[in-house]
Amino acid sequence: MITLSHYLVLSAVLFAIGLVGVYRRKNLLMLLFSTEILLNAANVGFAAISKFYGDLTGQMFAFFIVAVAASEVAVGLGLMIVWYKRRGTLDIDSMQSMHG
Amino acid sequence: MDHILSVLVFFPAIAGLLGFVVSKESIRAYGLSVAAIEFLLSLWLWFNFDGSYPGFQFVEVAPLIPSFGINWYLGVDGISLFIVILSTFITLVGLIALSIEKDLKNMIISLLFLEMTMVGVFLSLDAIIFYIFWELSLVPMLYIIGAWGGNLRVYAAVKFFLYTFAGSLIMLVGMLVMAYLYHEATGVWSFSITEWHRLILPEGYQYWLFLAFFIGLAIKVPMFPFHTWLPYAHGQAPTIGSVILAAVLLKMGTYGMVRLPLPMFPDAAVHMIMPVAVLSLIMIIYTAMVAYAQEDMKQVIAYSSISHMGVIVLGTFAMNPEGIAGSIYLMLGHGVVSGALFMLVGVIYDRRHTKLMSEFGGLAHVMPRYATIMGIMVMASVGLPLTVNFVGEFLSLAGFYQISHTMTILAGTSIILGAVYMLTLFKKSFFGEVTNEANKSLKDLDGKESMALWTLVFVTVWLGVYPKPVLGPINTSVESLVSFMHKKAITKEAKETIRPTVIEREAK
Amino acid sequence: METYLYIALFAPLVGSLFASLFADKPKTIITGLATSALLFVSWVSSVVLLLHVAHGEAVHVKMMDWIQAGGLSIPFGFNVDAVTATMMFVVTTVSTVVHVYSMGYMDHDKSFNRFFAWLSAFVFSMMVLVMSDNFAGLFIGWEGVGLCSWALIGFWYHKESASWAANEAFIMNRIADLGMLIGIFLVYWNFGTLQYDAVFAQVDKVDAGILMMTTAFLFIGAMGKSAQFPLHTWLADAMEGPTPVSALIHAATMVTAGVYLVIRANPLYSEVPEVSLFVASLGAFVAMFAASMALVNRDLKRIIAYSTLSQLGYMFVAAGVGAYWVALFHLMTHAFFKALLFLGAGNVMHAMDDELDIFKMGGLGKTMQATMILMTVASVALAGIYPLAGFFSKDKILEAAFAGHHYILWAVLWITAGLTAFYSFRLVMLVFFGEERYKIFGYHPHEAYKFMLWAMSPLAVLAVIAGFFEHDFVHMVKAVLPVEEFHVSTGTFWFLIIVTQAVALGGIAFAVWKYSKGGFSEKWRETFVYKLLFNQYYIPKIYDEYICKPYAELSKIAWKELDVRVVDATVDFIATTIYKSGMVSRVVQSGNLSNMLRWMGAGLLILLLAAILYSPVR
Amino acid sequence: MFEAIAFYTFSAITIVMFWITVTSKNALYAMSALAAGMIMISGFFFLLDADFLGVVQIIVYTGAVMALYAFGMMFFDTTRDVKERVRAPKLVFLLSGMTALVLVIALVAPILGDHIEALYPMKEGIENPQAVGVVLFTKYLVPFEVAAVMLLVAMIAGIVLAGKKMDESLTLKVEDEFTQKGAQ
Amino acid sequence: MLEPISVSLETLNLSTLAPMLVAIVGGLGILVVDLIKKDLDKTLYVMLSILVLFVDLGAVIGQQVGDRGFFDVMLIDGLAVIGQVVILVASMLFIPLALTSKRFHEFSYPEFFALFLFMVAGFQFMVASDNLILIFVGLETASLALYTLIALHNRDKAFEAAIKYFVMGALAAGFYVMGSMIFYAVSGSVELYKIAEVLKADDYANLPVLLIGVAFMIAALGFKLSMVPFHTWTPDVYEGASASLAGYMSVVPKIAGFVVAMRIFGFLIQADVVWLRDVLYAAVVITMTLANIMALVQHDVKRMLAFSSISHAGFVMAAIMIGTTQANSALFLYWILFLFTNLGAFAMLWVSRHKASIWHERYDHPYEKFSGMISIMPVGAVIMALFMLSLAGVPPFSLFWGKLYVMSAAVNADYIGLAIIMAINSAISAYYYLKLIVYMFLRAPEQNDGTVYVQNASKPLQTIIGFSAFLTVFAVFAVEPMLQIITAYVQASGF
Repeated sequence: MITLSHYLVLSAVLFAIGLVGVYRRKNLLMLLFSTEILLNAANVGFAAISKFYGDLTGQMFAFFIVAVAASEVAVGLGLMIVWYKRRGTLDIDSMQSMHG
Repeated sequence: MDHILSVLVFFPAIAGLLGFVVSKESIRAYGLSVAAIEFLLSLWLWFNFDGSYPGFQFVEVAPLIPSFGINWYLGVDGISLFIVILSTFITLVGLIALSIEKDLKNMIISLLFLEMTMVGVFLSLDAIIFYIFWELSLVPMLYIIGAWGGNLRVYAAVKFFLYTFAGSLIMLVGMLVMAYLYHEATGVWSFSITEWHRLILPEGYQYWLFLAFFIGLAIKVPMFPFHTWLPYAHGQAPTIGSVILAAVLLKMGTYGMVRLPLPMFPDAAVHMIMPVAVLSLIMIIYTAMVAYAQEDMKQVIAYSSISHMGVIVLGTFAMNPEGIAGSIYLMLGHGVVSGALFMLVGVIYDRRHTKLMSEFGGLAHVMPRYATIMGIMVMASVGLPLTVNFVGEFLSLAGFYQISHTMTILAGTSIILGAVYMLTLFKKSFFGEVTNEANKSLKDLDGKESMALWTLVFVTVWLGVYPKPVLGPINTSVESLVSFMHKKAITKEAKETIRPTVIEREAK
Repeated sequence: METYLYIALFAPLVGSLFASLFADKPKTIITGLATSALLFVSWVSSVVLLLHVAHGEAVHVKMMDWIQAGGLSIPFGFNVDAVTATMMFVVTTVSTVVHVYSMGYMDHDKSFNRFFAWLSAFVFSMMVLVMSDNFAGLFIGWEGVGLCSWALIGFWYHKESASWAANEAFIMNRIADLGMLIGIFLVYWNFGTLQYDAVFAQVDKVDAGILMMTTAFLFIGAMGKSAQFPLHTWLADAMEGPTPVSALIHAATMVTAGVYLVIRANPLYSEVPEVSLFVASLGAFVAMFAASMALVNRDLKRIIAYSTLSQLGYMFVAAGVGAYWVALFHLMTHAFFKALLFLGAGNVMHAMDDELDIFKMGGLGKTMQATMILMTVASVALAGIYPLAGFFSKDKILEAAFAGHHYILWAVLWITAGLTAFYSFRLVMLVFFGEERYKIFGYHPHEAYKFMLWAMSPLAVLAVIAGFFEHDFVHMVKAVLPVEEFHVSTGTFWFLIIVTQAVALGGIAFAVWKYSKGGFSEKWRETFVYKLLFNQYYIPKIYDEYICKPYAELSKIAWKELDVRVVDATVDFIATTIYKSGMVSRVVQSGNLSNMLRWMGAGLLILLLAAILYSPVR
Repeated sequence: MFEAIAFYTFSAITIVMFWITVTSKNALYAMSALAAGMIMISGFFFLLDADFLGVVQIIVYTGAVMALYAFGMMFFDTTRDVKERVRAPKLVFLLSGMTALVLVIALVAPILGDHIEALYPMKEGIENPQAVGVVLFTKYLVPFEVAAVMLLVAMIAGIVLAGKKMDESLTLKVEDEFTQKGAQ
Repeated sequence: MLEPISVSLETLNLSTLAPMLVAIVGGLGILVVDLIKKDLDKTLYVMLSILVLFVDLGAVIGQQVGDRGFFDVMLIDGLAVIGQVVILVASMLFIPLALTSKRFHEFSYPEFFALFLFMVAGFQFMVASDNLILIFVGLETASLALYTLIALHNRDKAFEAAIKYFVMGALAAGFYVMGSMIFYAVSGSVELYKIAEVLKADDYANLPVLLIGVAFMIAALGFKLSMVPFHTWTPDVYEGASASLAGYMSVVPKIAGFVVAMRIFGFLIQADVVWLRDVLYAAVVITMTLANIMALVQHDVKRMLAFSSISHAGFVMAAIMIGTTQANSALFLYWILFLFTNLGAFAMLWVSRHKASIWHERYDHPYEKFSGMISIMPVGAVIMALFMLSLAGVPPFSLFWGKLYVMSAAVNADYIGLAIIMAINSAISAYYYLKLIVYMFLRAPEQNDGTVYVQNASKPLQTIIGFSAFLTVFAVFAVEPMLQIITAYVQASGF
């Protein structure tokens, strides 16, 4: 019997995988991938809770998260393009002009 | 003149603002006239002051933040009246003797703002208003020290600012707690000091609050071990800065002690007499020794200030009318005398650009008038009778004698040690032959310096010979303060320690 | 009478202020004349007052309130009774003489005007001291004379030794003043007032222990001003001042202030025999102690200074044994002959171009006959030979000591009387008689101005005749001081006189005999005793080594080590620590996005850990 | 039973795919794995009766987002292996591992839901997209519109940032250069 | 089958939506204007934006406090109204800063102004709802616009700033959704009032799980409010963005964040969740202190102000932690006062902005730049000093009253220790503000050229600075009325 906890744990695991990506990725694009994973992890959770409570709100939230994710991609890609045009790299180690 | 106090507070500030418009050439005259008018206003205040009434006079109340109990609340009693006059007087005299040429306009405007803050501190009866002026006074002083000072001026100025600022923030917390407790007790928000006085707190609260207030005030005084900002500030400040710092700003601390923690927390204050007295003794003896070791004339006087402030604090904590009245009188005395001394050092600094005693010697030959005034002030500083300092010192020590015999003897060493460093200073710089070529052609005091200094000499002697017109009102207010504290005290110990003479007299 | 009182009091002040107007101007004789004249006026007033109070009627005025705070009320009040009047008489007499004398003595000094300003100021302070009707007023005068003494000792401030001596005198006096101040506080808190009459009226109401403390602390004050051991060193050094100053301040008036205080406070002292005994013992000790130092000193003025010290000891003995009137009497006679002695010494110094070593003098009597006579008279008076003034007073002291069964005191004083006679005549012999050694050093001595000698003459006359007024004096002071008859049998009385006279004459004779033959041998100077005495028992050195230097050293440490390195460094340490921790925590801000993300993750992790590990009850 | 098998299968695949996404050196692999993982997630949605969401997931992610990424990747020329110097890799795993652990510990326990009532209950007989549509256009109309604005913002942002006008920076140009330009 | 939907317009309460609609329509309008005619001057857009904001403000003020609208998604309580007023006033003060005399890249885009208005609308949605979904969407709208606005400054540092902000924002968004998910899991709702009800009915049985959600929420909001250690973006982003935008960022997103934080944490704190209280206590103290000590060692004024604004945010977060009415009112009072002062300070930097790096290769506003300003430009120096003193909390300048009130709130809620920490932090912070004053007043100028500080100054900028300075000095007279209004509003919304 798959319970809510199963899904939540899955969600947590996916979230953690996303975190791994966020922490270790140096390429901006890949970093963006990882953040997508984070959002999707939550989506699974929402959908599951929604199902187990028989409530549609969770699905709503997931829906909006998808929308947000899409918007983020657009803005993120825009920023990356500008940066890439300037610097020719997407490595985040290249952006350390501000520190201290 | 219903709003004389507000006028007194804001007149210099408004004049300072208008001063931006005045041309550079006439700014000096402008500053002098403003200071003179302000001084005359304060004299007018004295003239109209009823010396036999112990409470606050010329009271002004206007709501500022009524929902939080903050009011524009001014008033003057015998305790504050003369310190206000001292502030305006010293500003005037300092302006007369001002010898700075660089950025004179900025200097004078800063001084006028400083005057506002000084007067404000002594007149305000609302804790927040008090705090505002208290903090605000740091700003012009910071500028004066930092912009016209010596080599280490920035360090000194910042140290001065931060040290005092940090201390007073602790005091602010104390004020907030006090307001809270007042609110708990009465259901009304109030920052009025006179209202706070009426609040009787349990002992436990009193200690902490006392401590909070005391730390803030002690740094300003400055009490050992919070005193180290002072030598720097004095050492680096220009003459006018030192004069005002020593004469008035330090008094804010001791004035605050009389005004805030003592009547608010009489029981805690009584319990704290011993620790405070020990600190004062350290101040008196230790700083006197440090003063003796100094090589720089100004530093000697700076440390001597600390030593004298120790006597003032001691007098305050005598908790009897003699001691408190004496300490207030000594505040005035020390204001005049140390102001004069710093001014005197400034005179020689203007001529030689050094303050090291080893550079001088035999100045009495070349500058006899200067030496005379210096001599008078040195003697006043060591507390010779018939000078203003004696009256204060005598009363402070006499007052404290009631508390402790041994400690008074120790504190009394100030008259010995004071003589030691002051006379050494005088001997090193003024006696002997003129050895340094550069000193042979020094000019004696010029007109404006003489005028300023002789005025101070006059005040020094006058207040030493005939203190009554000043001491009378002080005494009236202090006596009522002490009997108030007596009545308010809740512990037996405090009731016994705070013995108002009025009651004793009536008992007889 | 009040007018006379005010005139007597303020005439010197007026003179002083007048002279000070000319302080930085070149010499004008007018200052000298004016001050002298005003002092004469003051003297006249004093005499009038003296005659007035001789009938036992005190004059009391209250000029104005001075300090009024809490229960403390101090007026500027003046009270002239017999004691005060005597003191006033002494002060004005001596000072008038000294003023006139100084016009000659300070003739060539460029700070002539300043001198008179200070001198008159001193007289004013002294008058305040003696005339005040309360302890605080006394203290004003007390400090005032200290100030003037400081200024006058350091009159020639270009001399290092003079300015040093001035400061020493001031600081030593301050030490004692602290005791005095504490005494005053004790009086205030126990009697509730500082007025003499009010205080003395309630002596019996106050606890004996308190009374003992009070009198002891007051006496500490007296010890300083009267240069009693161990605060005596300043007096000898004070001889750096101009000689008239020494005559006026350090012989006749200021140094006797301590004695005056004890006399004035006699109702207190007579209640506490322990303290009184201590006073007497210390007096006797100092009398002998100072006399012993005078025996070997080579400095003309210092010898006289030590003799002053010694005589002050006598006065304290008298006061200590309860014979207050005798003390006052000796104070008066001593003032006359000691001032005379000093002024004579001034003449000698003038003649010798400020040379002070008596071994460089000798045979001056030929050129300075008048001075020689005056000084010899004074010395005889000092030695206490009948019928000069010294005899009457000193003899009474010995008698009082004996009558009080203080035989040891008596013995000490008796020996001292011999020593006194010896060193006085040692001085006279070495200066005025014998070989004219000054010629070797190329001095050309000359007699002082005539008017100076005339000025001295009143003192000489008084030194001779003052003793005969003993009975009038006793009659006069009876109203104020306890005058008890000493219970000694007539036999004892005469025995004492004879013994005393014998030892004094013996001393004189020995001195004359010894020094007419050229004095002691050189070997004497090698002995330990000589060195000990000559170096003043090494006391100045001890003070210097064990008090002054350590204090200076300690001060340096307090400043450089404690204040700068500990207190200030702590403050700075706190500040720099905060600042440095800022530098350290900058690591967080590496600017690397990856790190920033990890910080966020770390923050989250901490919060999550807190969520499961830290769970206080809700 | 079917549910369990599906759940575990999907979970396994999703985890593996995402793991590849975050660890792969090849951007193309990473992207493909991400797309695969997204599809798997839509599988969960279907499994959880959120058909609408599942469809949206496939369309938006695997359709739009992945297309955008692919587009970007071509632009960035990251088809080759990406070089990444990962500093302190242990820290990465420590942080994320611990986070995972804590989350798992906290979420394993069943959640008590006594007082939870569904505000917008799924009703029998109503298809999921229908139900979602009703809620979306009543209750969540405002967020929906805001999301539209958000997408507009994102669009403008993308256009503006990627536009040609950004190639020349007015911010860095000193004022003189403008005047020179005007003079020409 | 589905029941037919019937909704009456009255129950929708459309007026609750009016302010945001104004902003959005305004933004669209600007886009349309641009479509119709290219290359219109920026002044037009600035003025249009101000007008739109003005109308927006009018709509906000006209709102009925206590209303819910649109199926209870919108919540117009006191917090929402004050929050929106602060946002709008700050925006109105900010947007004229575009009227510089130098040309900057971002202002050449009409889209800049459109995005700006959308962003404002996003923030307004954030504060005007207690629905986690709407908050999230509003937040993202605003954030995405903000990233773009930063990047539009068009220089390397601006991009770097935008990217850093963006990536970290994405992570924070992840935290937010996880937090929301857990909230949803324990309560079955995403509406805060509902969540509160459910939790209370449960008697907080799911507290351990809830705390996990709260932790995520703290992290997510901590990022917005730049709480340590989620603050790392702040200095870099402020440094990279233009000074005016940095000033804006230090005020507006944070007030939105505060309102959300107040809503989310408020009920938990009122329900006495000790854990949250303690954690926030620690976070507040660390934020204040660490930001302060890092600000001490900065070389650039803008960066220093960035750290200082972190510290100020920490200070204010304390109010949320305390959670009394007084504290919550204090928060708004503080932030309104901070608005004028900080925006003024950043505007001063903006006015003195150079295009070339004369002073330092990296920094636009190193301390050295301001050396001896008093002798070159006395009025400017005095005004800047006023702002610095105010930020340091020297009475009677504006922020003192805020600090006073927050500290008083702490004291009244028995957090005397916290009040003392606040006091000590104020003292530490005085050092770095003073540093600038020292440079301006106590040092000799390095370059004696009167135009150094007025590179960018135009009349509107000067007006704004003057206005801010005026309010900074005479804040004391504004405190009482503000306090009345704020307390009334805060009390009305049950905090």
